[in-house]
Amino acid sequence: MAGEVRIRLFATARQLVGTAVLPWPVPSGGLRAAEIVRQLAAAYPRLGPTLSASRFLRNHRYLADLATTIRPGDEFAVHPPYGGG
Amino acid sequence: MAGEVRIRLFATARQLVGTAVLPWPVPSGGLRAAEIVRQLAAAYPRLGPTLSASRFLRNHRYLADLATTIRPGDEFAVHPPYGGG
Amino acid sequence: MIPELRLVRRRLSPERAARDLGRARPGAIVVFAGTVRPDRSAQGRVLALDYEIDRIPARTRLAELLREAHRRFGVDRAVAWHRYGRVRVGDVAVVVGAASAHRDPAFRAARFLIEEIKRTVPIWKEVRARPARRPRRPPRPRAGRGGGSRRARRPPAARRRAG
Amino acid sequence: MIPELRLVRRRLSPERAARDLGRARPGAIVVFAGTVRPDRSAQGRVLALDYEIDRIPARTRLAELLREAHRRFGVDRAVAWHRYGRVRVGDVAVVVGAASAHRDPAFRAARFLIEEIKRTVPIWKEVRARPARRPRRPPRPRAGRGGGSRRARRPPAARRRAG
Repeated sequence: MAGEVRIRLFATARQLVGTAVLPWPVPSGGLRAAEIVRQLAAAYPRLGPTLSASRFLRNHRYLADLATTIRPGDEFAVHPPYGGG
Repeated sequence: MAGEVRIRLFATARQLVGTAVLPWPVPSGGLRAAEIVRQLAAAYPRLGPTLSASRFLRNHRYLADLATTIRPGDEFAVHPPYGGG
Repeated sequence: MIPELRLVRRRLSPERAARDLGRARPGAIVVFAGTVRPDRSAQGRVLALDYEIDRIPARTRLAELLREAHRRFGVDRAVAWHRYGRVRVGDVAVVVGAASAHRDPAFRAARFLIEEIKRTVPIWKEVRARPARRPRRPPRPRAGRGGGSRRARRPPAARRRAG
Repeated sequence: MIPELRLVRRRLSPERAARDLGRARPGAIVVFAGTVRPDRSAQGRVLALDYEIDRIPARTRLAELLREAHRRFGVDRAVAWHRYGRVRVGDVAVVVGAASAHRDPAFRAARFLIEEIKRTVPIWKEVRARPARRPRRPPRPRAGRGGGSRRARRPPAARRRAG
């Protein structure tokens, strides 16, 4: 059964897509993070450079690499370079 | 006509001599700072090591060396190593 | 005693941090505060910064940084506070600080915290600016008024762009 | 606005320095405060430090250091405050700070000021201590009272020596 991942976009990623939360359909077995990032870049071509510079999180935890599987119900966050302080 | 220099002693120098201000007789032409320091060390033998580590001032200004003449009416200050903060 | 870690909308007070860090009778206290500067940006004069955070990982990371400051520099106490939402020019956006028996660890811990917050905590800022002004008519010089006329001589605002 | 340079008997407030340095809307503020630690010394437990200064050269030198901080680090504002006379344990003896558009000059100027004050300003401190206590009779352990009994278990004071 297919489902959805909740993509959360911050800063320039949010501005370029125009929303902070993007429901993203995934197959029941989920998708590797790399594939979600590829699909995002295809759907929002201007997002490419931001995605290249971003860190990604699954359920509020940083992904060490993009081989991790993101499953239906997961939250997938896109963090462009930080700028606090 | 002879006169007096006002020697001001701080910190360990003051403690070792037992007073903060010491009137010191000098000839009318004054004495070189080096000579005053020598006389002080002779009068207060325990003061020797402190004097070796001290800076000296004439009328609130640091002396670059001890060749400066200190004249009657001058103030001559003995500054052991600092310890503020 | 206020929390070491704060991510808040409301005002931050470096004074409060200094007072709080001093409670432990530490020897040395260092407090850093970062405020929003009245800069010019590409969009015009900065009025405020809107800070966005990803709250859960931001808290996790700040807590790690505080533990690391304690571990690495041996400080007695450290604070790391950051605002989110709108922070106006002149207001404090971030406060870090450390208290220690000696000054070197306190300085180093405070510096470590602010550098790492900027680099590794999921916080972003967006400039809110007043668009640069454009002349409607040529500026009219005023005799006998020096510094005070600088603002008057600036071209009036392109109000349409400001919306 | 309070003076950049202060040599005073009365209490110093790092909070006040932080607030004051923030007035100029600088971007970055660093405040350092040095307090009297409740140390043990050769003479016993430290109760206070008596700070002695040579006032005229101390003011001259502090003013030079402030000018140097402005010149060398380009800070907008700097403060260097030191108490003299008796400063009790826990109280602030020295406050330095700097405000600048960016954090690096503010950190460096604050650090510069405190290092140079310690090294080059004619200020000295003398420890006022409570002499170490000696037992008159062996300590009597109390059952069932943990941390709270620490003071009670310490041998009674050598009151004759303390005067």
